[in-house]
Amino acid sequence: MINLLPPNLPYFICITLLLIGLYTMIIKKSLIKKIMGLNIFSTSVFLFLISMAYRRGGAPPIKAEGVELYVNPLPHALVLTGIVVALALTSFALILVINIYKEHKTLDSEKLTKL
Amino acid sequence: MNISQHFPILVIITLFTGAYLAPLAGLWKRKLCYPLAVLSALLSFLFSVVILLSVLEHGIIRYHVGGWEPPWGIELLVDPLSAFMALIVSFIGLLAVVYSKDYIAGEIPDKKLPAYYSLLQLIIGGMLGALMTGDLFNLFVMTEIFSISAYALVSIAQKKGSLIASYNYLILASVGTTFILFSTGFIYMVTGSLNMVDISQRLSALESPWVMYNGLILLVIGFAIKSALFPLHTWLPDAHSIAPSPVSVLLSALVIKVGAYSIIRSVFTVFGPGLLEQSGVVTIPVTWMASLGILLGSIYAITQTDIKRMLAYSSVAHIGYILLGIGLASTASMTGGIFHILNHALGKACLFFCAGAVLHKTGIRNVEEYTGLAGKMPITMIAFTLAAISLVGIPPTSGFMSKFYLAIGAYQESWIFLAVILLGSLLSAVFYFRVINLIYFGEPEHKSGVREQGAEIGGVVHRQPTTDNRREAPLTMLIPIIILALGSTLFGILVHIPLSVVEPAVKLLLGM
Amino acid sequence: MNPVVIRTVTRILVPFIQLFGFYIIVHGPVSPGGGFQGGVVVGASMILLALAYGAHEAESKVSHHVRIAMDSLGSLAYAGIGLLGIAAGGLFLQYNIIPLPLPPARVNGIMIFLIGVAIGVHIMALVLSLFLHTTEETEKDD
Amino acid sequence: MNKLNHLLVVIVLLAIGVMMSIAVLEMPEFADPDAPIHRHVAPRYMAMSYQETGVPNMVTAILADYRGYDTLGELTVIFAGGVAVLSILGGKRKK
Repeated sequence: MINLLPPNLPYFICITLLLIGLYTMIIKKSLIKKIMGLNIFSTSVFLFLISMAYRRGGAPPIKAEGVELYVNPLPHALVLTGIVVALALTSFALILVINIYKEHKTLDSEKLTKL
Repeated sequence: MNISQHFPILVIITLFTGAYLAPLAGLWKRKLCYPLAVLSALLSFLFSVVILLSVLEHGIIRYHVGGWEPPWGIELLVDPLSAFMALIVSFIGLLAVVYSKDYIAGEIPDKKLPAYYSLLQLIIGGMLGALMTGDLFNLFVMTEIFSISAYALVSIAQKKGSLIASYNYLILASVGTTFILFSTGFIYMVTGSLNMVDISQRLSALESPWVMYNGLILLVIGFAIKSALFPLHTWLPDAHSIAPSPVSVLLSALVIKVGAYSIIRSVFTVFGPGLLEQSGVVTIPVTWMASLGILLGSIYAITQTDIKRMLAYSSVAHIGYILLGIGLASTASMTGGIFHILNHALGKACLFFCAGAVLHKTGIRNVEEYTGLAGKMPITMIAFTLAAISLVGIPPTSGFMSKFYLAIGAYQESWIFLAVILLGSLLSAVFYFRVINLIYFGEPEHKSGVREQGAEIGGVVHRQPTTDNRREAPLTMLIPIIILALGSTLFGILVHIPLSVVEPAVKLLLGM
Repeated sequence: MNPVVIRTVTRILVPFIQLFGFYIIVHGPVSPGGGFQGGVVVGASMILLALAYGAHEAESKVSHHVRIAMDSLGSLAYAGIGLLGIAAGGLFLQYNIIPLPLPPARVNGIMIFLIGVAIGVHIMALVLSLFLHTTEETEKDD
Repeated sequence: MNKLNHLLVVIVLLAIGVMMSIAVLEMPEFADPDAPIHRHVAPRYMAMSYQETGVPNMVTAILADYRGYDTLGELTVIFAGGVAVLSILGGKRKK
C-alpha cells in the first residue's frame, strides 16, 4: 500500500499547505483570517525544511555513543530561526489588527479599503 | 591584526548595538536616544567609506564570521557593488536620522521616541546586513529585520489609515519573505549548501534545471515584492506616503533598492555568470514588468494630488528603470541601472525631505497649494527643483547620465525599451514640472481656507500655519536637503567618481 | 465562575513551570532545547499568572521597565560576546580564541551556554511583554 | 472580490503549485540518505561538532556557533518585533 504513494509525498503536502495558506491570505476578507493564512503558509515552509532534513535510519542530531548516522541538523537550526521570525511577524500583525479594530470597528478588508 | 579588517561586521553591529541601547536609554533619559542614534549612524557611515575604499584597492573582502570557513559558517562577502550600496544606505540613513530630530517631534509623542530611534537603526542595520552577507539564509534573516522595522515605522505616527497601510505592507511583504525562505529550501535541497558562491558552483554542475528554475523564480518573486516591481507594487503608495517623512525617505530611497540589489545578487551571484543564459527565465519577465512599471507608475503619479503619494508612485517608475537595466543584463544597461540606484536614492531622498520640510513648516501636502512657496522657503524649493530635474533626467544632472547609459543598453536590445525610457522621462517631466511651475510661477490665491483642508489630509492637523512667511525649516532638516541636492547635481558633472565604482562592480557581476 | 481552583492550581504550578523552563535553557547544549524554547516556557508561566490573577500581578512581579531592560541587556550580551572575539584578536563571534584557561572546545561550550542564557532572558521578557501589552490594549477598550 | 478576480487568483496559485510540483518531482527522493544535503555540508557538523564546539547537541552547536551570526539576526528580529509592538502601543491618542 505504502509503495503506491509517490516517493516525495511529504513535499507535495507542503506545497498543498502553501497553496491553502496563500489562498486564505488573498481571498479571505477578515484580517484575522489573513494572519491565519500567513501562519499556514510559513508553517508549510518549516515542514518542507524539516522533512528534507530526514534521512532513513538517522538518529536525532544529538551526539551519542556508537551512533554514526544522524538526520541533517542544519535545517532544524534554520527552522528554529524561521519560527522565531514568524512569531515576531504574527505578534506585530495581531497588535496592528487590534488597533485597526479599535479605530474602525471592523475587520473586513473590503470595508477598510473604502475608508 | 588590523581593526579595519572587522569593518564589514562592525558596520552592522554598531547599528544593532545602538538599537539595543535605545530603549535602555529611553528608560533613563529620552533625550539621549537621538545623539546615540546619530553617533552609531555616523560610525557606520565612516566604516562603510573605509570599506568602499579598501574594496576598490584590494578587491573583494571576505569575512568569516565566527572563524568558520564558508560552506560551514556564514561568510560576509563585500564586492564593489555591495560596498557601493552600503555607502549609499549608510549615508542616506545618517541623513534621515539627523533629519528626524525636529521633524519627528511634531509627528509622534515623546513616549515613542526610544522605539522610533531603535527601529530607525534596526532598519538601516538590517539593510546593511542584507547588503554585506554572502549567505542565502542570512540574507533572509536580514531582510526580515529591516522588513519588520519598516512595517512598524510606517504605522508609528498612527495617522488615519497608517495602520491599514502597515498591515497591507506586512501581509504582502511577508508573502515575499516566505517565498524567499521556500526558495532557500529548494536551493539547499539540491546543492546542500547555503553559501552563495558555493551554491553557484554546485548549481552549474546540476543536471535537472527545474529545481533551479523554481528556486530562482521564487527568489526573484520574493525580492520583487520587496522592491515593488510593477504588478506587486500595491503596498507601496500607501505605505510610503503615510509614513513620517524620514521613514518615507528610508523606504523609498533605500528599502526598495535593497530589494533590487537582492535580485541582482540572486541572479548574478547565486546563479552565477555561468548560468546567465538560463536565467532568462526571470530576467525577461522582469524586464517587461519593469517597462510596464515605468509607464504606469508615471501615469499614476500624474493623477495624484498628494505630493508624497506622487513621489511614491514615481518610485514605482524608478525601480522600473533600475530593474530594466538589470534585466537587460548588458554592460551598458547594468551600469545605467546600478548608477540609477545612486541617483534615485539621492534625488528621491531629497524630494521626500523637501516635502517633509514643507509639511513640517506649513502643513501643506496638496500639490496645488505649492503655489508661491519659492518665496517662503527658497532654499528648500531650489533643492526640490534640482532633485526633480535630476530624476527627470535633464543633462547637467546625474539623473541624465544614468538614463543615458540605460538608453544605450536599451537601444542595443530593442527599440521598445528605448521608447519606454524616453516616454517615461517625458511623463515624469509632466508631473515634476507641474509642481515646479506652481512653486515659481503659480498665483498664490485663496490661501487660508484650502490650506486648512490640505493639513487635514494626513488625518491630523499638522501645525497651524505660521504667520511669518519667510521661514525655512530648522537646520537639522535643511542640511540633509542641501547635501542631497548638491549631490544629485554634482555627480552629473563629476560622473567619473560613481562610475569608477559602478564599472568594476558590473564587470564582476557579468563575469568579465 | 469561581477562580479559586484556577488560582490555587496556578500557584502550585508556576514554580514548576519556571523550573522546567530554566532546565530547558541550561540544558540547551546537551538536550533538545535552548534559550528560545526555555525563555518561552518561563514567559508562559508568567502569562499563566497574569491569566489567573490579572495582568497587574504579573506586572508587579516583572515591571515594564525591568522587561525593557531585560530585552536590551539580553541582546547586548549576545553582541558583547560576539565582540569579545574581536577584542581577543579573532573574528566576530569566534569563541575559541577567547583567553580562558581551558581547552578551546570547552570555551566554545561555555560561550554557547552563555548565549543560551542571554537569549532566554531576552525571550522571557519579550513574550510576557507581548502578552501584557496586547491584553492591556483590549482591556482599555471596554 | 468578484468572480473574475477569484478565478485569476486560483489560476495563479495553481500555476505556482504546478511549477513547484514539477520541481519536487525532480528533487532527490524523500529520506534518501544520499541526497546532496546529507553529503555536502552536514557531514562536518555530524563528525566534528562535538570536538570543535564541545556541545553534544548539534542543533545548538549550529545555532550558537557555526551560524551564530544568524542567531544574532534572529534575536534582532524578535527584538524588532518587541520594539514594534511597543511603538504601536505607547502614547496613543484618545478619541
